[in-house]
Amino acid sequence: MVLVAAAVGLVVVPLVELLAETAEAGAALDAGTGGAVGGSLLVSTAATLVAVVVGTAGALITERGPRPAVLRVAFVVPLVVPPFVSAVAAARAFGSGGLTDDLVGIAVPGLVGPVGIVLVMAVHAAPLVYLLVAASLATRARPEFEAAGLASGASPRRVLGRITLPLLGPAVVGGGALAFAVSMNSFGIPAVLGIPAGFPTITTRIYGDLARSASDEAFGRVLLLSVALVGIVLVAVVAAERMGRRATAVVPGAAAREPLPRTPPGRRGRGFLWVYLGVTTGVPLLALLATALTRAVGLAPWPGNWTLANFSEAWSGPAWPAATRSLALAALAASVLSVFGLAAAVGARRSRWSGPVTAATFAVPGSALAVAVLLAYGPWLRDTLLLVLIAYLAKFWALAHRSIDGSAASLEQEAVRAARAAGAGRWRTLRRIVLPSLLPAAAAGWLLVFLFGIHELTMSSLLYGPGTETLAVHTLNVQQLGDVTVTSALAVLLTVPGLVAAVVVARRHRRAS
Amino acid sequence: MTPAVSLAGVEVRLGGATVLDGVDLAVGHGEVVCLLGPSGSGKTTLLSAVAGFVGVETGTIDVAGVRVSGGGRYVPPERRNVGFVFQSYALWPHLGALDTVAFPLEAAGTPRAEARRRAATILERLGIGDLGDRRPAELSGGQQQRVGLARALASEPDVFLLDEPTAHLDPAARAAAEELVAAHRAASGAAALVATHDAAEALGLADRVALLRDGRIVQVGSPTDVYDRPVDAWAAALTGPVSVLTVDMRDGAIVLGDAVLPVRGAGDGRSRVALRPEWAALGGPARGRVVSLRFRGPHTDVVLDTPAGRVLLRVREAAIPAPGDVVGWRPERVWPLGTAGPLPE
Amino acid sequence: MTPAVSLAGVEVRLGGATVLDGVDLAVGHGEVVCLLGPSGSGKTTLLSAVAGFVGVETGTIDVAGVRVSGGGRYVPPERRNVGFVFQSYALWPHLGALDTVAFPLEAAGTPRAEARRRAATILERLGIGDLGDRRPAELSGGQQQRVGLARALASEPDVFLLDEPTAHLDPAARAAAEELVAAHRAASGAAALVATHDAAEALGLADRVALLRDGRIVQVGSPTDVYDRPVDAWAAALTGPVSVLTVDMRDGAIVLGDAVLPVRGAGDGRSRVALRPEWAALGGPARGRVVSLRFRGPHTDVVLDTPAGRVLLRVREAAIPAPGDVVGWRPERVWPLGTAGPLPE
Amino acid sequence: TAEEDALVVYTSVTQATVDAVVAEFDAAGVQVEVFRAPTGEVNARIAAERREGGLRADVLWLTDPLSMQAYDSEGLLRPVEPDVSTVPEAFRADRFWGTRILNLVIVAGESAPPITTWDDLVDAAAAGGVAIPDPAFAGSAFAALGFFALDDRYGMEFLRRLRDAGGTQVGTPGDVVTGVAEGAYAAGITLDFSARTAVEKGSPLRLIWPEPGAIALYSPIAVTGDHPAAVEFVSHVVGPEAQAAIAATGWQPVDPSIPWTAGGPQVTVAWDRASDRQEELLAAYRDVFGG
Ligand SMILES: Nc1ncnc2c1ncn2[C@@H]1O[C@H](COP(=O)(O)OP(=O)(O)OP(=O)(O)O)[C@@H](O)[C@H]1O
Ligand SMILES: Nc1ncnc2c1ncn2[C@@H]1O[C@H](COP(=O)(O)OP(=O)(O)OP(=O)(O)O)[C@@H](O)[C@H]1O
Ligand SMILES: [Mg+2]
Ligand SMILES: [Mg+2]
Repeated sequence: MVLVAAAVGLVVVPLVELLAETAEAGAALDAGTGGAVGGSLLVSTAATLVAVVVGTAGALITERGPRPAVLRVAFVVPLVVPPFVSAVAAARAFGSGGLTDDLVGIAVPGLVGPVGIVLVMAVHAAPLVYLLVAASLATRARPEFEAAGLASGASPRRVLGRITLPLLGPAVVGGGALAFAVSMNSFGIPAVLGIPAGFPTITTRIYGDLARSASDEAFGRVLLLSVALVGIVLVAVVAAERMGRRATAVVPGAAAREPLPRTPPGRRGRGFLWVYLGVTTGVPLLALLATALTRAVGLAPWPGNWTLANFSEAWSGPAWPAATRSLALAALAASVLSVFGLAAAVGARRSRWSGPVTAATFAVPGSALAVAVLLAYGPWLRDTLLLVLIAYLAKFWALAHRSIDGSAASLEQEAVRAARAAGAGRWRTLRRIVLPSLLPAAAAGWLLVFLFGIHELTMSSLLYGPGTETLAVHTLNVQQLGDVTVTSALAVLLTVPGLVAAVVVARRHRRAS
Repeated sequence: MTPAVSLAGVEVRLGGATVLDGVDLAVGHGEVVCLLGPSGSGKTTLLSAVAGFVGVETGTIDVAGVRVSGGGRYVPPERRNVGFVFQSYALWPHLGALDTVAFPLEAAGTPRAEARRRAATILERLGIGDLGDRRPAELSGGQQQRVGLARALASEPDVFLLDEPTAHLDPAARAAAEELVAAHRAASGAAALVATHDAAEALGLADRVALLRDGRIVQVGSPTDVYDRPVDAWAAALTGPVSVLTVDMRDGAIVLGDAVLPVRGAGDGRSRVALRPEWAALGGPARGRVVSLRFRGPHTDVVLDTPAGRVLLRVREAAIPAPGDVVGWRPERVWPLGTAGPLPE
Repeated sequence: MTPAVSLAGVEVRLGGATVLDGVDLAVGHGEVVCLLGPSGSGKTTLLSAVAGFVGVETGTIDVAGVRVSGGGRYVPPERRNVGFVFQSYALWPHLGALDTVAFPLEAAGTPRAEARRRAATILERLGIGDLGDRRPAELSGGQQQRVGLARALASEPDVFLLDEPTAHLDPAARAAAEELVAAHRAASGAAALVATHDAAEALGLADRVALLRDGRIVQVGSPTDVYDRPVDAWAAALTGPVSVLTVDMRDGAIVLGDAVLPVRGAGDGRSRVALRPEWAALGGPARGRVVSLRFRGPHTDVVLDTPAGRVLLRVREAAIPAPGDVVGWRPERVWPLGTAGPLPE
Repeated sequence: TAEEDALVVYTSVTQATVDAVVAEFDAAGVQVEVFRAPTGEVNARIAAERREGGLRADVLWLTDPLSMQAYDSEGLLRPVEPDVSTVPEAFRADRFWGTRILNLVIVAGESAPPITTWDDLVDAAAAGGVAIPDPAFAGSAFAALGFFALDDRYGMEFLRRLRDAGGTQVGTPGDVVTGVAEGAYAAGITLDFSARTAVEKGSPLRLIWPEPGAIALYSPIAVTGDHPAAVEFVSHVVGPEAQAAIAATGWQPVDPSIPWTAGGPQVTVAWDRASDRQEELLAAYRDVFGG
């Protein structure tokens, strides 16, 4: 009931506003926008495929190995680095004239252009797949299923392909859907790596239309492109749902008590994983730190040129109250949405609509969604933090929903039945039985919403009012000055809450499993 | 007095198939009714319907005189006050044994400390008092089953719904479990509906036994009723070891080859009869060739090939023949099978 | 000839506790060895160690003469050629019964169509041929167990490791399953190690029975060995119904009150003896008061209170006394218990 | 309520500048409420509010004339008469007026060949690449396109030559500075403010004021609401105290009488023509640079 109300309030109302305005604006797609749609589709599809492979492999290697907590945090770190930073770092590290080009003469061909966009997007989307699959591994692919496969004489590879991966299907598909939506919505990466190559995407097109011109026609085009985005993502999500539904199978009865196989997990896999994480996360983070510590852009990052001035400049003015507000907002949104996700998981019937519904608003670009929310709730909530919170809830619902749904699909029906038969009502069952078993998944969902929340720029900078400035407002102020050293310092500071949250979640996860 | 549980015309469909089909059954207060049926006959489904885990298509279920399913009503499981033991235990992976057993008590409002104390007592009585901290993954199958049983006991239900509650228990643990359920029933007057495929268990435990076949109840009666007077060959085989012979009877005697043997229960004419192993003995005028022997501890099962069909006898250690021997035997009692239902495979 | 499986000094620790402690056991080719032990004694763990699911702390395990665990070696499960039936089935939730059973065949390189054909045959023989499309969630407990069994059969192993393979099967399904395993073993000479808590099953099925207690093997022997000559009271109770009496014996006779009864197996002096129910009968000079009765179908269990202790007798329907009656009885045979181990609770 | 009495200003001008200007105005006793965001967000908010029941801003203070031009043609700007006598003719229109001046200049790295004119960029491009801010991304960058495309001395042909020689488009003027400072490009077109900040912090860069002049554009201000203090606020922004404050925060004041170390001559863009032909110019530009 509450969920339905939430769905109406957070998704249906804004979407209806969006559609109504689009119809009114009556813009048409021209050749340029058509190219942008094609470009977005191309890179997002490719990035999703890469992210699904990397995220799934990463989850299998991490979770089945010793001491997974460290790798777990490392894998989530790309999410705490702003995408545009990764893009810039990738170009500087691996582009022509970049670090590896200078040192060993190797440059990734096409790094500036679609290839680079796909790679960096994939790095940013892989943690989504990873988190969902890792959570699902804990509940769905129980060790005894693999033991049974091995005892049947099947090689570990065959067991992986025929038993483990199919069981993880819903999580893989759900993660893929999220990865696709995130990629379609990504602006920072194509802005850095697409523009120099003249590669158009929907998001860069929307940004340009809004930033350069205030004409009704341009705004109509923004709305139309937003609707196109929603449409594309919805088609992808519905398709994913169908695949996932086919793959979903209830894990029957009998609590497992077959001991774990002692097969040592592939050491080579872990090696690869560390290299991957070093290249994709370590290098950008180091580059970011180096820039932030350097007195002026273009100077060599030697100790002689080091300074902390950039940090104090980045954190000047009303940064603290803004940061407090942002953290609180992100944490609140993450908590509310985790509860929504859990509630959907224990609902009497798991509904078909929840996946696409939540994905719909996730697909709307921040600027358009903020406009829609303002249209819908502005008259009552204008300039309040509540309005920003509504926008966050609408935008990030899919992250929490997906994370939990992937594991909930396998929640043992009997575990819930047993609680009900023991006299526990819905609420107690949720709190004592469902919540703990879904804790890894809920924690993953919470972390995702929180990370996206603190890095969200567009919506909160568009919806704030006097006294409700968030970190986004501050960040954009700093960015507009265009000094990359200060911007980097701020980005470094902004990774801190994300890292802390990731470490906390990884530890909880370990205790729960 | 209203029965503790009563089902009337209950039909349940799962995945498109009719799994229960017009089930009528009543369990009186304090009564133990065993559902005896082969694998797949619908025992679990019937218990699930009573607990409210599955809805009924048609028919009604009342618990303690209150309509809980059917006729447009549906009372959720937590308000039916039943204690369920799941065939597959359904333990919660994240909870230790003590917390698991304390759960229903806490749900009923017992303070945590008190709930855990009482849970500890129950675990103790089931012989797993020292495993209170263990999660299911750290328990053996039988230990898990006992935790499941303890949880049902802790909820102090009006009706126990026990789904093969002792399948993984050794005789000693089983005896302890049965005793505990009996004690609770004696104290509270709770009824019990027990699903099992083990005829010996059902006959020993039940006040009445209901035979379930493909979702229909084919016979309900006291243990001796269903054992001594099965409605057909299928029911006879389900309730215990039996031989089904086709014999000619004449004036209360059975004609076996040359011998005409007066036998309790015999009627007139050619008919199929049920012969329990203890209703016959080695030594006698009838002839048979020993086909197989199986040592069972207290007795040895001997199968004879006779003109009337295969005959199963139970022999004590003293005089066991060898396979291939031709031996004499005699029936002492038979039960004519009126309707000729098929034998279960 | 090397044994099919041999364990020497095997110790296994789980979660800090020693679960198997110095287990020595050999299973010959084509032999069936039953592991009989109460819940929690380590049966599942022993089978898991042989399959390679858990490692051994000390000791060695050889399968078909090849060192598979211990001494620095570890052969992964998929190369041990065992067929495992899991106590909790461990069926794959996403695969239908037919695909599940075809899986080991396909893993061994059988083409898909052929694998499914053979899988269908096995399911058919186990009585679930029409359920090939069903996933585990759509099967009853016993049906799931049969799918698990079929999967192990399909892998055509050298060694069957069966963990309570028939706990959820009715007698007919159980007979079919036992027959199928026997047929396969006859054809291929495969050995079988079967964990069970059911003494009757173990005695009927096994060539040899190993009694497991708290992770140690306390007795190994033929079914009649362990039944007739248990090493202690604990072993006696584990292998079947028994009464343990404390009696005075004199020259092969037992003194019971006024009566001095010559009894097989009796020795001299005061001693604890095991008395199986079929080793005594109602009617005789010894006196006892009927404490309880339990109908078991083929017989009724009667418990008598006697000066020597409680005595369990099995009585056929003809002459069943009522509780409270004082009746006569006589022992025909006893087994003196040399070492006085504790009785299992 | 007090809030309703406040003068609402929507702006995309940098925070420090807005703060300084508003601080001076607060002295006049009227509460000023500022919504500051990048141009895109300001435009989106305006679009939303117009659809939701009316723009709440009394004063609009934007970065470049392009968006203002659109709002003017849609009739959003009030025909008021503030005291704008200090604003030169080139930096004003009928219903909006310049407040500060942004100059597009050349920034060059240490390895760049000598550059004195815009035309020299072609040589620089050949020597090590030239970065051009994307005109689709910001009005300020669009000014460069507007100037070159509409000036007979250059035309689209100039941009084509630049590309052929090694010109590359990047995102914003800030990105241009970063790219040149790090040596990815020999030179680039950027805002004097960005270049000056970097040079002052010590980046290995030169700020070049090219011949015939830096391309100057102005941050326009206009009245969009009926708050009684709105006109007064506009007058204030172009008045001496605010202009001094603007200069103090690093931007060239529009009032030539305020002390400012000018870098050299300036050229201006024909904004009305550039605005009218916006889509056409961008399409032509995309033909050259893609996107
Ligand atoms: N992970 C674990 N940590 C600690 N103890 C464990 C763990 N797993 C099993 N045990 C203990 O090891 C003992 C042997 O377990 P095992 O499953 O082998 O027993 P079993 O003989 O198969 O019993 P059952 O008949 O109940 O299945 C049990 O007492 C069990 O509690
Ligand atoms: N979801 C389902 N879809 C279709 N058929 C089902 C489903 N669930 C159960 N069945 C079928 O319903 C029948 C009854 O199942 P149930 O579990 O009640 O049997 P049972 O008597 O408990 O058997 P067992 O002794 O093996 O546990 C079985 O034949 C089973 O295959
Ligand atoms: Mg069942
Ligand atoms: Mg076990």
